[in-house]
Amino acid sequence: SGEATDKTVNSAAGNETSNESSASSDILYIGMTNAPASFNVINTADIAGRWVQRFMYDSLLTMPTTTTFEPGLADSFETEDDQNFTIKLNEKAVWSDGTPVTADDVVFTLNYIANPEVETARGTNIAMLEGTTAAGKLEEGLTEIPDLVAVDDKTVTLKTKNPVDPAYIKEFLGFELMMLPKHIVESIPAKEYGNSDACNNPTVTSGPYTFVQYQNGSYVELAANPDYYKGEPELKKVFIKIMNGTNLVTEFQSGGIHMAAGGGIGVVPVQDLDILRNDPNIQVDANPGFNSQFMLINNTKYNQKLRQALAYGINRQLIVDNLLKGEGEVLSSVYALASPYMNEDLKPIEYNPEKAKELLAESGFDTSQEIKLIVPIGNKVREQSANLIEQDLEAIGLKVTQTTLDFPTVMATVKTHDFDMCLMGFGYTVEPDMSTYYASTGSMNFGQINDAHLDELIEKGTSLTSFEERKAVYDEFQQYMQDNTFILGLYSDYQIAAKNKILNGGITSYWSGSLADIQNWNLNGAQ
Amino acid sequence: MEISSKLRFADLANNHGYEVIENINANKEGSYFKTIAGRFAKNKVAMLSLILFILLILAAVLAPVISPYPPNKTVGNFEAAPDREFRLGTDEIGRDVLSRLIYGARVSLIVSMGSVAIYVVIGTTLGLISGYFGGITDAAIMRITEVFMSYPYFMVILVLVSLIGPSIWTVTFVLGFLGWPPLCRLIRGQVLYIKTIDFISAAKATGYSTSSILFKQILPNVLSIILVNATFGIANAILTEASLSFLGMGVRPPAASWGNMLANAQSLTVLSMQPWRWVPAGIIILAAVLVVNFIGDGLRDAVEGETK
Amino acid sequence: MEESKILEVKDLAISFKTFEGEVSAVRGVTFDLHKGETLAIVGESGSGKSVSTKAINRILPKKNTFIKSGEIIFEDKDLLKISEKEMQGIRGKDIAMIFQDPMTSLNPTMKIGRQIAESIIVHQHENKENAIKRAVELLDMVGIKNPEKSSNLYPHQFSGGMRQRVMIAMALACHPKIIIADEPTTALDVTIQAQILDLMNELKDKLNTSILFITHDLGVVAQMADRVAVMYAGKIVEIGTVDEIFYNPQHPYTWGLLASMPSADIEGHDLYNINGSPPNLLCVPKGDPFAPRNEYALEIDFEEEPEMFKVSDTHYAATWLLHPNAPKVTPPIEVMRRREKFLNLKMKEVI
Amino acid sequence: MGLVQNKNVILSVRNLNQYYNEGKKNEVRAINNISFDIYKGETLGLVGESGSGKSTTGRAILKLSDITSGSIIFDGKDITKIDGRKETLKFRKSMQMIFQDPYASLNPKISVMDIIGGALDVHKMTNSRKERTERVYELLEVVGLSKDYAFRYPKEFSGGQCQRVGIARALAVKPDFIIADEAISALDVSIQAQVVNLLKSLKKSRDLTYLFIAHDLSMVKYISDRIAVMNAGRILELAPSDELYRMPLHPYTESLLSAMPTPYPDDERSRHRIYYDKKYHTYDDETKVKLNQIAPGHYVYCHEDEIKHYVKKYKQLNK
Amino acid sequence: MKKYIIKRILIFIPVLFMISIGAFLIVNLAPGNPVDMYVSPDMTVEQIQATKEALGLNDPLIVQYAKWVTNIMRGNLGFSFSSRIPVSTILSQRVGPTLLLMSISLVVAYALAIPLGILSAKKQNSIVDYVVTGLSFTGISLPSFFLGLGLIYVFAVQLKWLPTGGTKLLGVDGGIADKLRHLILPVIVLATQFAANMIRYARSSMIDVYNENYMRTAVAKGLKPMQILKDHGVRNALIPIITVIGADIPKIVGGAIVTEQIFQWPGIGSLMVASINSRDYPVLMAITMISAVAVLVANILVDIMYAVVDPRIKFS
Ligand SMILES: Nc1ncnc2c1ncn2[C@@H]1O[C@H](COP(=O)(O)OP(=O)(O)OP(=O)(O)O)[C@@H](O)[C@H]1O
Ligand SMILES: Nc1ncnc2c1ncn2[C@@H]1O[C@H](COP(=O)(O)OP(=O)(O)OP(=O)(O)O)[C@@H](O)[C@H]1O
Ligand SMILES: [Mg+2]
Ligand SMILES: [Mg+2]
Ligand code: NI
Repeated sequence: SGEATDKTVNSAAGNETSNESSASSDILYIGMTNAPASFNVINTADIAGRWVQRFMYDSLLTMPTTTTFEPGLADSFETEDDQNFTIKLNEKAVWSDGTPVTADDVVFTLNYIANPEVETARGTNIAMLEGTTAAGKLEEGLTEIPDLVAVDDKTVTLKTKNPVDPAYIKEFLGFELMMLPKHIVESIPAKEYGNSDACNNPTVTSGPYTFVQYQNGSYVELAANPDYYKGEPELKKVFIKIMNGTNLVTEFQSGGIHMAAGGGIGVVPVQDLDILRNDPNIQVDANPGFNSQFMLINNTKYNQKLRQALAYGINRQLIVDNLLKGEGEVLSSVYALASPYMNEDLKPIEYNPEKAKELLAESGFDTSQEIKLIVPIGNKVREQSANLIEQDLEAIGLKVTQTTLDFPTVMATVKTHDFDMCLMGFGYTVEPDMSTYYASTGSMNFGQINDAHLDELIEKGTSLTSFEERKAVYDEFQQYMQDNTFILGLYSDYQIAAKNKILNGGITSYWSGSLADIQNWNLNGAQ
Repeated sequence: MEISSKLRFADLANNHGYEVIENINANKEGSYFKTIAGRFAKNKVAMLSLILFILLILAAVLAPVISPYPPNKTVGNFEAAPDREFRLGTDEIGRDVLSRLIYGARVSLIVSMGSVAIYVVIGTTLGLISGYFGGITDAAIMRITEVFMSYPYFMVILVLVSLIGPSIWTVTFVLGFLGWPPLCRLIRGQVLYIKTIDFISAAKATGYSTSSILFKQILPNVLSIILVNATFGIANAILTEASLSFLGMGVRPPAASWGNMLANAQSLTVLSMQPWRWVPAGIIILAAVLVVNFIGDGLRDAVEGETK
Repeated sequence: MEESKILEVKDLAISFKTFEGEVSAVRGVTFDLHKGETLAIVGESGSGKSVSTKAINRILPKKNTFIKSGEIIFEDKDLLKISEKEMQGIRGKDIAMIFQDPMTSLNPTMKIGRQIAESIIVHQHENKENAIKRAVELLDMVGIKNPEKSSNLYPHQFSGGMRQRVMIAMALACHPKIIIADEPTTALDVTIQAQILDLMNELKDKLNTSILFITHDLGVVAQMADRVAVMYAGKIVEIGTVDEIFYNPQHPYTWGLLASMPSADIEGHDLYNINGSPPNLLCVPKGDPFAPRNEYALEIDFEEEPEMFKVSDTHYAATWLLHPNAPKVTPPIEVMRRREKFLNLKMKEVI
Repeated sequence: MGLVQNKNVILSVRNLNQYYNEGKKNEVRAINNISFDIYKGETLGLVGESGSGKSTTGRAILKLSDITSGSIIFDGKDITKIDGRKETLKFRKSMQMIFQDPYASLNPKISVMDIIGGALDVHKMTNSRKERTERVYELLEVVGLSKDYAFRYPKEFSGGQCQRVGIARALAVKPDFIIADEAISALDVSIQAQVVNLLKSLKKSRDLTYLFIAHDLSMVKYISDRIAVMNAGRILELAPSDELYRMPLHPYTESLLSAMPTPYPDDERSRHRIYYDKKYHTYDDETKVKLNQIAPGHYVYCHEDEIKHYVKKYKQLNK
Repeated sequence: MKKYIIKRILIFIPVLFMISIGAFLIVNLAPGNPVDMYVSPDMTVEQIQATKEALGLNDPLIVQYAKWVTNIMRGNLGFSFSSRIPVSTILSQRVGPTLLLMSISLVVAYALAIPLGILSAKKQNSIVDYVVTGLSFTGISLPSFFLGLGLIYVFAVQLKWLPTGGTKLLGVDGGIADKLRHLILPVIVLATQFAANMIRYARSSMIDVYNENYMRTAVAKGLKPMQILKDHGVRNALIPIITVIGADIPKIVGGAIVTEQIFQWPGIGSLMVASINSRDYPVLMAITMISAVAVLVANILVDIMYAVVDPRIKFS
């Protein structure tokens, strides 16, 4: 369209590959493969939704890398005893309606989450605070969280049940929770917040961008917040377009998007990655990430020897080399590559079918039994890997049949433990505690792992507060996990960050924290 | 030529002229089916199609004998272009495309032919009944088609499969039992006016039972519509099977079908740079559908005595 | 007489391809039609009457029809050679046709009035309104009651006879030079039939229209025709003026036809009929196809088809019986009776 | 001649009405309160204006349409009460129709072999495929068609050939009663003669009964024992056939007969016709108008007051 | 006729009711639980229970259905499980694009297919016929994901003539021309599918009509081939064509799933897939009901069209 190209004339992006969409140099177009389910900051489980929320809502802290915290709404987040924390809020921080962000807002948000009436998915983020249950709800008889105090307009103090690793509370409470505007939310009945306009079409937010509109399933439109306390963002508008993986490639090539959302919600299909790599305008980075693929094993059916046999018997390197095109690594144990707690000394079990056969024989497993391998649909590489895994297992003498199922069905199946083996991907956090997945009581312990020593290690890991002490415990934990192969880590794919080179900014190595400096992003990058 | 000498009265009892005719009859005394087969054989396109179709079925049946490699095993490099060893190249995990194509015929042919056969039977029967009887019967059947046409297809399939369990027969039956409403309505539409033509009255007067009127008198007149619907149904079923397999019903993954071979190749890179991964499957589907279409046409022409 | 010829069919031969083989439906038909004359074609059913007349208008199914030979000269043009476009201008305007099967020959989804009006619009360049008005007049002319209302009905609401009249109205619409009427009155009762025949005669007298009239009703032939052609097995076996055919028939098949009709004194007895079945045109036997059914067949009939023998300037018949050396035969009584009448007629003329 | 000795009524129609589009603006009273009987073994000719309801009458008798009112008793049974496959089959076997339109009444997608063979199958009249084929050939020959045509389709036939297939189909099941709706009008005279002879001989040998609908009055006269004349949904006159020709009473009948063409060109040139004036059957008070007997077996549709007039006319003609 | 339509519309209600019961069962019988889709791994069992409670999933099915029906009667379609946005809001954003895309595709498809089918019938067994036949079979054998991807690759990526997807330019106002440019490729893909189907029906139906005697009558009248086709042929061939159209219209709801996804078209189809994947019952129910209404309306229209087109068919 003529009109659009006129606007291109002055723009730095005026090269022939960028067509109409990159017309204006202050509009950022992002491609995302998952549609955001909702903008409810206290009750969203989906990553896409939470990622979009970050544009609009601020958390107390930002987290540019896995180990560093920087000020967000909070200028500081201090403790002396690992139990009592003092949070000082930014003086300039205001809500987009002009009201200052105050200590009351913070206290309100935390209490709101703890309120039994309020439906939330974020209970766990405050469950370390005194006066809350394991689910993060107020203990019986309480009406608000004790020791959570707004000392003055811009200072909050709070206290945890036990001493905690500061990094843990900073990540969970400081970084993962986004703050709600009290003056807006308090007037809405607690049960109806999720359905309210204030939640779904948020107008009062504190982040770098304000919400303009969400066209369901199509795009989210955001506008720069001129009053942002870190300074008005350079990119005046952001459009987050929803598309499928293949379209990320075509949109990159046609100039329709500047970056892919990355992180599991905007990933360029690995088989098409070369197309982008060969495109001079596009920059593709691959970083270790937190998303990993596993094979769940039903521990009640398969003993340690057999599980180990699986580890030896599956040629995981082949999967990484061919299906992932080398864009990932074989997992040594359960921690993802990007985790600071990763046990660097632990090497993955090498592919060794002979060893596998030996172990299999030792395990006493009746190989005439049919093993049902459940494969959730939706991840092409994983589906293909299942075919290789099946061949490998048959090569060592097992009988495998695959069943592909859609995700809800897979969930229903693994929850009832009605499976033998199942491929599944997990996206971990920096915090190394994995009790939900592997503790015998964990809600996501689909493989029915029940090992006293493991429980003990998990327990120990959470009770410590310094990184070094914890790392030692978790190193052992990883070793133990590998030795027993309660679950078989297959591979961890690299986080692919793809962007047009004109974009200064974009996804960084720690994906969740990528938006920390979004106000400084611009489209004046090199061509 | 001596005309005059033959200007004598002939002996009519000795009918010279009829000998030749008797000869023609001798050829035709054969059964009705022979007649039709004979006519069909005269249609070159149809015959060629029939031969191809038989070859296709033979290939499916003899897959273990004729396919160069096991279909589900990694036997070569990943995504390798066709060469002497792998005539049609290999797929994303190094399986031989040709062998998969041959084995895929089994699934695709069973599913497509099976499901189309089922829904043609249901759709035709209900369509005939609906159009012919009219009134309440018609209304009731039409409402049922509406109900069937309203549900989200995949949802229904999901439920059915969770109830029956996945297998290629399930796909066949599910596609068969869900696919009939459009055909039913098409046939009903035709029957609505065919039944006003006098030959239906004539059939009634002859004493044909209602079912014979439906299946012996009206059916031949809606055959062309059924054929169109069925040939397209076959293409559809082959492709739908692929998406169903993705949902976990139908063929279990390593097994090949033409549809899932195509669906697996669904990527920009494959489309633009690895034609061997989708062109053969695409062509064989097209060929199968065309072949079925020409056989159908030929058969109809033979039954209806149409000459080309 | 030559110059008044409007249509000349020469040696027309047509076959159809079927699965059984080639059906030779018309095997060399030659006749001409003069301006203002009515030529009736009678003959065995299946003898190719409809096919040869359809050929004139070129409306045989393209798919399996082969015109093997022949010329159809209309106004100095060979209709078999001119372009389809030129033919369109002739159909309906110069040569109109009334089809044998009125039930299926009308478009079931178009109102009667419009179907008649259509050709008026095309050939006479009338506007729609006037054309419909004309159509209503025509309906009235062919004796349809309530023509105004009827023109708004659809064919299925009409009885067989009414549809036939619609077909007739349609053919008359553009005052064609030739009307080919293929059994136009078979579905009509005699009063309406008489009315229609009068109408056609009127038109013929007024506009000098020529009519090619196919019928099985010899009464109608007697009433309408100037000349008569008798067809058998794809050929014309006898042709002559109406009096010549009715009172001095020469071909044994014509004899059979005339004798087959119920007459006053026949009551209680079987009707005379020609034995045997008509020949199969799939494989026309050697010789005269009528021979096997012909009581008067000569030996040569089984070997050679007879040529057309001239009886008078206007009368020809294809039978070996007319060969000067052929034995003399006595036709059926009914024919003898007719011959007597013929002699009387001639006498009258002479006197 | 003409009167039937055996006076067994096989079909009795009483006060039959058949309306199309009943109650709507475009209501057509195709049959308007007609009554008549047909005796076993006789031929009743039905002539009349086209569109007068002849075919409709035939269809009603054959139970092809749901009649509006009235009763039709065939062989002692009310046909509307016929129910069940067995009874229906019996009824169908005993009554057949030859349809007026040879093309429309043949299924275009079925070969002649199966059109006729189908009828045989329905009534299980043959035991083997071979016998069936033989029988079809036989029937084709009976109606004057070459058996080589057996595998052809209706569109490959001329009108008359189609009509003959229709006749063969009706004859195939050996019915007792045949409704022949313009059965022979599409045939050439020699085949007409053949078919008529056949119908007649069947009538004699198998005691067949016919309702013979036709326009060709000479043929109707030849074949019928009695003739009914219809006009506008009513029977105007019903009489033994030679009587009707000799002594037509109703003016419509007179006009019909006067329009009957003869195969004598010279006569035709000098014929004069009687025109029928419609006012004869437009009566103000319909209740007093009905089919009245004027002489034994001779009925005329008229007003009570007109009876005298007709009786007088009858006597005059009967000299 | 009016009476007939009213009658049909009255039958609507019980039928919709039936459909809704069936749909409710199907939706609820599908394996998998919506709550699983809306919880994050770190939620505890109690939290999950609370979510379940909040969604009303703990009630017996009958109660859930009754609630749903009463809400529907009040015109309340409920809230989406996953986004908690009113279903009506979601639908209002999704129905428009779908209707636009589908209606244009159908019109384009029919505008091409019906003439082509008729042409193919007219020239039966000629080269033209074989080409058209071949095209239509290719159209049906070519899955839309391939066609779509191929078109994007050629026209958007290589030639850069057309946008890769979406309904319009974001951030700049491109006007109607821009919207049309965005429609071209998805319309081609969808129209191909519909047209491929229609061509065959139009052809077969037209062939039947060409064999009818009244077509011969029309020729004998001296009408031009076009006129014969238009006034005599097409109308009589319409019955199957109308039926096919009637069967196509309901596909507005679920017929464009793949196309919508390939072209980032925010329509009902992709919403349905997303809702199935997240077992979003209220949205699924709403979509089913929309699809049911589409089916019912299409069928009424078809039946009325039958009677309009063919006077022999009566309303009953
Ligand atoms: N489409 C066709 N295919 C094959 N044979 C045909 C076709 N049309 C006509 N015939 C054959 O051609 C011959 C002549 O048919 P035509 O219709 O001219 O007869 P006709 O003289 O008009 O007879 P009728 O008086 O019964 O109408 C018949 O034997 C018929 O079977
Ligand atoms: N389906 C119908 N709908 C409306 N009117 C009809 C219908 N069928 C027949 N009619 C009308 O009923 C009347 C009687 O028709 P019928 O066919 O019985 O006449 P017919 O006496 O057999 O005439 P013909 O000698 O011309 O065949 C006619 O006026 C006709 O228009
Ligand atoms: Mg004819
Ligand atoms: Mg009639
Ligand atoms: Ni996943």
